[in-house]
Amino acid sequence: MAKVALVEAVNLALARALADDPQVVLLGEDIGMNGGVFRATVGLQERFGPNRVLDTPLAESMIAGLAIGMAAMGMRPVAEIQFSGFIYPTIDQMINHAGRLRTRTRGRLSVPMVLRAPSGAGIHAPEHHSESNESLFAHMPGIRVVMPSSPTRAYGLLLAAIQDPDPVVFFEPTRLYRLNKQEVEDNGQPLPLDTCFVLREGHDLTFVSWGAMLHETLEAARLLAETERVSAEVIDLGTLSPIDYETILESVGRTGRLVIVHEAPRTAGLGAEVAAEVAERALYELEAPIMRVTGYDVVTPFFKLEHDFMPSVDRIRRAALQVLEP
Amino acid sequence: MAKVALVEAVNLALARALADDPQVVLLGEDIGMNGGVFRATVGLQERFGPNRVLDTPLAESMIAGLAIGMAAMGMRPVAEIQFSGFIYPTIDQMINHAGRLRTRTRGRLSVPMVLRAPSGAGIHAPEHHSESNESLFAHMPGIRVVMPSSPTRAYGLLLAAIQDPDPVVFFEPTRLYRLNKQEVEDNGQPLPLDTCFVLREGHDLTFVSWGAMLHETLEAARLLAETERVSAEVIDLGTLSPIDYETILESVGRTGRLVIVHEAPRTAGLGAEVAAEVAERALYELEAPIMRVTGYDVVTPFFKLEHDFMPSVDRIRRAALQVLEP
Amino acid sequence: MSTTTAARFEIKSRSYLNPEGRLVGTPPAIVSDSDLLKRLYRMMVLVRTFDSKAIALQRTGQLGTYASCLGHEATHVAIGAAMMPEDVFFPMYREYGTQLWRGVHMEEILAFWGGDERGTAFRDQPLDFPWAVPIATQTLHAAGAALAFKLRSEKRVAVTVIGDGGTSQGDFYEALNAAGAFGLPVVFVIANNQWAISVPLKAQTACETLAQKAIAAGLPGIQVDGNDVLAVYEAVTEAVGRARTGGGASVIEALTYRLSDHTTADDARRYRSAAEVEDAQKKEPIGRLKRLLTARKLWSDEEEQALIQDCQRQVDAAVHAYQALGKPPRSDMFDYTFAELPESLQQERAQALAEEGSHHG
Amino acid sequence: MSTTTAARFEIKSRSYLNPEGRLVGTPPAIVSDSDLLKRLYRMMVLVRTFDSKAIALQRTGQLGTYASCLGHEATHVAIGAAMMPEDVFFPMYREYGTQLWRGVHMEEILAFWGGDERGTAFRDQPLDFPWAVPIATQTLHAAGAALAFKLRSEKRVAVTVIGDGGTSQGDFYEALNAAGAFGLPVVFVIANNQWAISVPLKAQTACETLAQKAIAAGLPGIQVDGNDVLAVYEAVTEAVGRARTGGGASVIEALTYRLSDHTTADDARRYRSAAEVEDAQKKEPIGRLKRLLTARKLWSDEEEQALIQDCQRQVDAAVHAYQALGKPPRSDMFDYTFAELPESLQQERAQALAEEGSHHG
Ligand SMILES: Cc1ncc(C[n+]2csc(CCOP(=O)(O)OP(=O)(O)O)c2C)c(N)n1
Ligand SMILES: Cc1ncc(C[n+]2csc(CCOP(=O)(O)OP(=O)(O)O)c2C)c(N)n1
Ligand SMILES: [Mg+2]
Ligand SMILES: [Mg+2]
Repeated sequence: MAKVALVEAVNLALARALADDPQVVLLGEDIGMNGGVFRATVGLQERFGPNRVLDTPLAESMIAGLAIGMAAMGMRPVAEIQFSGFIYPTIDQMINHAGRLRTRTRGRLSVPMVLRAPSGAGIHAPEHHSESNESLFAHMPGIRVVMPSSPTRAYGLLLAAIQDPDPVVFFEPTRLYRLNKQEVEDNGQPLPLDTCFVLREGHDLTFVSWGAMLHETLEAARLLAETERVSAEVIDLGTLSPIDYETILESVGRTGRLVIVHEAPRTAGLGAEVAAEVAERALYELEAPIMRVTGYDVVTPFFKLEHDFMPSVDRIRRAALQVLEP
Repeated sequence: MAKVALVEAVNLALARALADDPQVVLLGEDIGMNGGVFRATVGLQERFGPNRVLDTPLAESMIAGLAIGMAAMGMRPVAEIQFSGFIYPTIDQMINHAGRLRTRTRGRLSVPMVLRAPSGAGIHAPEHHSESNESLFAHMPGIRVVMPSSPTRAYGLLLAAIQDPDPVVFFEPTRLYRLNKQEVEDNGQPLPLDTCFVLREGHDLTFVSWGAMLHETLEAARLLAETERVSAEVIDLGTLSPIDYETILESVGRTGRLVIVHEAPRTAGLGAEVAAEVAERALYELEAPIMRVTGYDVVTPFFKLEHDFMPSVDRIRRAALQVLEP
Repeated sequence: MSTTTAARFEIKSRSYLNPEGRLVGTPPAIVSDSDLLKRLYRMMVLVRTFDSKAIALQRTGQLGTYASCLGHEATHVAIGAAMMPEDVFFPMYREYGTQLWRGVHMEEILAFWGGDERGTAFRDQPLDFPWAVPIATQTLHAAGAALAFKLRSEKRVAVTVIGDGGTSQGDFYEALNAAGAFGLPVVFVIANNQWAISVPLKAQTACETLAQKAIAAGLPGIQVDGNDVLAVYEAVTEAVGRARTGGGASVIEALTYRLSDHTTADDARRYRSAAEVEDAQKKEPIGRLKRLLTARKLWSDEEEQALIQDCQRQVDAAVHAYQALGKPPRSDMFDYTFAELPESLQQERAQALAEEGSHHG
Repeated sequence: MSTTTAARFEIKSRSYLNPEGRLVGTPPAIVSDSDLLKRLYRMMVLVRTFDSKAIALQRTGQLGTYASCLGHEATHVAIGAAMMPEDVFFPMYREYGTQLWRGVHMEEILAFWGGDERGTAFRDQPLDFPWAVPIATQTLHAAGAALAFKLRSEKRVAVTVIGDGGTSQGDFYEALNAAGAFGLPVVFVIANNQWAISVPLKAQTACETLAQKAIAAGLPGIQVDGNDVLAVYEAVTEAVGRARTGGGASVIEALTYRLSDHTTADDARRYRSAAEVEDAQKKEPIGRLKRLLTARKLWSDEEEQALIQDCQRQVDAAVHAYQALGKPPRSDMFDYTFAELPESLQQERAQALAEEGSHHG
């Protein structure tokens, strides 16, 4: 079992899906001979041929629209959006069609597609390459939104997304693409899309986060344990919509404290959703305000300031200490 | 002073802006000789000429993109999107450009445009004509989002939006277009974009809502007073982003109870934002869980079921009673 | 040489059956297929009967907003006739002629405009897409389906219709370009009815023809008289045939006219002259086909009477079926959102049903 | 008649200065403007000097990802020269030649690619748009600006550049169509460098030329040798002049070649052959202009030496200015979001600054 980085785990899952199901087809810009600008599809066109791994013309609405048509005809298209800031032209097709073809044909047609897209800042990328926009998609009925935070979860969740009978938007945190390696068994096993992942158990407070921010969140939890003797539970949302609230509520029920961490701007970010639901369903269990540690409500800055924008370990730690104040 | 409906108040404000500022130009589909499919621009092309009120080709990304170019050159374009479900192709231009031209030119260029769009269900309209998508825009930095709930506020807030030096997305609740008339003084006075409106004072609980749902919310508040002797405060958000939290926090500080009502689907709807912020900043003042009464997380159904989708007076009333339970 | 010619293009225009119902030039083979001509005629009359009934239903509060197809019958019906059953149709919102030909039921169309999703179930037409209200989005689905056919080596064709207004949308152009780049079996029919609600063609684009949009994607484009069922049938048959045999995509501009208001929510008198409509009325498609049939002794007054009665009967039956539909169960709103209802939606569903049970909705 | 011709189109292609630096055919007037020719040459050399320095900075970790303009110099510089100061330029991301001509500073370009918004302030060029990374979006801004000029009766022109890949985007087509429909003073230059990252032109579209995209909008389209500064200058001058005098929009396809990797983050050897690049190298634009100048005795070795030194000096100065920039204040992130900072952002700003003050960021 080889140690692989997240981007390699994505590649493994794609290869596995291509091998297992002839209806799986990858499409996107520069994913073929070039292997994708992040190298997520490297070697796949060579191995599976140009009829399974397609370079498309440069048009994102087209990529989404083609995938919808293909999926409705029984294929399992896995479309790649090249950088996070270029996913917006797909929104019309995703919300007006992908998420509703099943309901607007009474189940006659469906859209088992996956839209893969990079997400987040922190890699010194040019303008528009560092956005976090998961909350826009989480608001769309009929669409699942998934974001892995480790190679293992990238592998299992991507396989699950491809096998899922409904559209899935699959965000890949670019900052994690090569950050850490993990042993990933290429066994074709999907991970469930209806559950959060508890990455660290604890009893003093609950962190909920997703994607790359789990890196800082886990580090903050480690520091809190080490220097403050605080035992923090860390939950990886994994599937961002629909959300598995059972796990979160169970945890907050035990800890009484909740800090949500995400990179996207604060206002109407997905952290609000988690906070709101907990404030409705577990208010009496809360021993402190629910805090959100998030990107600011500003345009993701060019990279000289990107680390000033993203929540730091220290901001997370301090929020935790704040909710722990007696 | 004539009594006018909301759609007529929009028309008055547009006429006033056209008359007062030669840089104001309206553009959109069918807004000229036809006067707009909802009649919001009726008579304006006749009065101000085809160089001030422009019928465009049928393309929404184009409408937003043209408006951005015009605004950057010093005009004040007011663009109309014809129905709520067709605003999605503007998102790329709005988030990637309108909301950030100021920051990505260090203030050298700016985008004083308004994107007007209908919002919401309840008028027996065809598919895709009944969506509520304000939360997507509220998540965009650099953009103001406004939704009036009465003719007076439509008039004053639209004038403010047009005068604002930054982009404003202005949602008009179609269900209110002709529902009630109000005396509106055509005095050219804008209303502030940085404050909520308290539509009814109360001390037992706080309702926060916006747009057409205020109709049901006010009715619920009336019923609660009448039949349950409950005194409910009703706050109209008015400007949905950035939100004026002072008014809300002050109210919740007094009432200790908050019910948020909106028509859009629940998950990642803007109600989550309001709930989250209150759960962070006023948790200790809360005497009951924060409740959200919202549309369900489903595709807005065709009109036979639209009233099953939208929060009813009864659902709102019952939520209020629930948070009032001892 | 300093200036050379890099490329040359020509857009041809075809018409065989003139407004008077007389044949001009060398008509296509279909003209001798009397059976097909009569089937086309019958369907055109049926769809027009249906159309006026639907408008009447709307006017009397029994239907929501409805988009009439008055004047488009030849274009729509010919498309249906030129397609094979295994092909897939991607409509905009007024191609009832195509849909009826392909097995969609009139009561399904009524249900759609009556605010009832059950109209999209197409019980006898499992393949075709439902109506696409967001203009031009369907053209990409057609290209995507065609891509699936091509990748799976299926000899099937995707056919889509778009309006003159729709050709201004980026999605339309992206679909054309994809169809060209991938060599896809897809046919784009532009139903150019001269108006996009209140916007006349000349305000929509500076193009002389809409067929020339094809040139921007390297596709063949042709213009036909969209009120001439022979010309439309021939052009679509050719294009579908070419697509099926690996010849790639094409664009057909069918010149027609929207004789009705845009929808029942529209009042076209606000923006166009009665004279223009009257003029267009003279070129409408059904009369001219009837004149041809009559002149060729293929059609009698008795047949006409019988047909009218038959159409009326079919339409009445559809209206009854539609009216008997009632309201769908509230649970329907949830049950088609995902293949399997996620936990959070199960809770919302249970709550919604419980509330329905309690005395107010 | 059953078949007629509805429309005919022709795409012309122009080239005057061949790769050997010899004039072919009847060259345009600019050929006798020695001063201008020399200015164009100087700028082309400056931009190439800048370009190779920028790549070196990136390779040594002193700059972020950078998009080289190697090979595009004639197209970019000629556009700048053909525009008037009051016109407005809407670039994509590699048109440094145009930008330098119009007063953007090299250190501003470096700041942009160095992750610093201050590079977009264009202290001596208040009108032009900043780089547009989301492909094709800028073409709509250009059309919008042109609409503003037209409505205000200003004799100004918007000029925008897009790549071959960019022509597949719906926004591009919507911009063209709007420009046609409104008769706008805008010029669309397609810098066809044959590649969109790894996607070759033939996979991008089935079109023989990209100039023919104009036909879909009813606009004139022309192809020019984009490595021939005379041809580009003539075509853009004509188009800008026509636009300025009410003649509407046009499309110019400039045929060139991306001699570099797509950006410094790319490795073009993965997807294209060395032979192809070598071949293209022979047609690059600077050598051929130098050969013309030399043959016409307008240019000497001494001038060349002086120019190279001068360019080096200017570039070095720019690099120093860039390196001296440092990090912008954290508050900058907030201060340009709105004209006036709303209450909620004031709070976030205060918090962010307070946290910066405390020992960890
Ligand atoms: C994306 C989008 N924008 C706007 C509308 C509203 N709308 C419905 S039909 C129509 C005009 C369509 O004209 P055309 O394409 O010519 O088709 P026709 O109705 O004439 O058949 C408009 C603007 C829509 N349905 N979708
Ligand atoms: C909307 C969008 N999609 C994808 C990208 C990523 N991307 C950057 S440049 C590029 C290729 C552009 O090719 P072309 O238009 O030919 O311009 P060139 O770089 O060759 O000058 C791509 C796909 C982007 N910047 N914007
Ligand atoms: Mg039309
Ligand atoms: Mg290119």
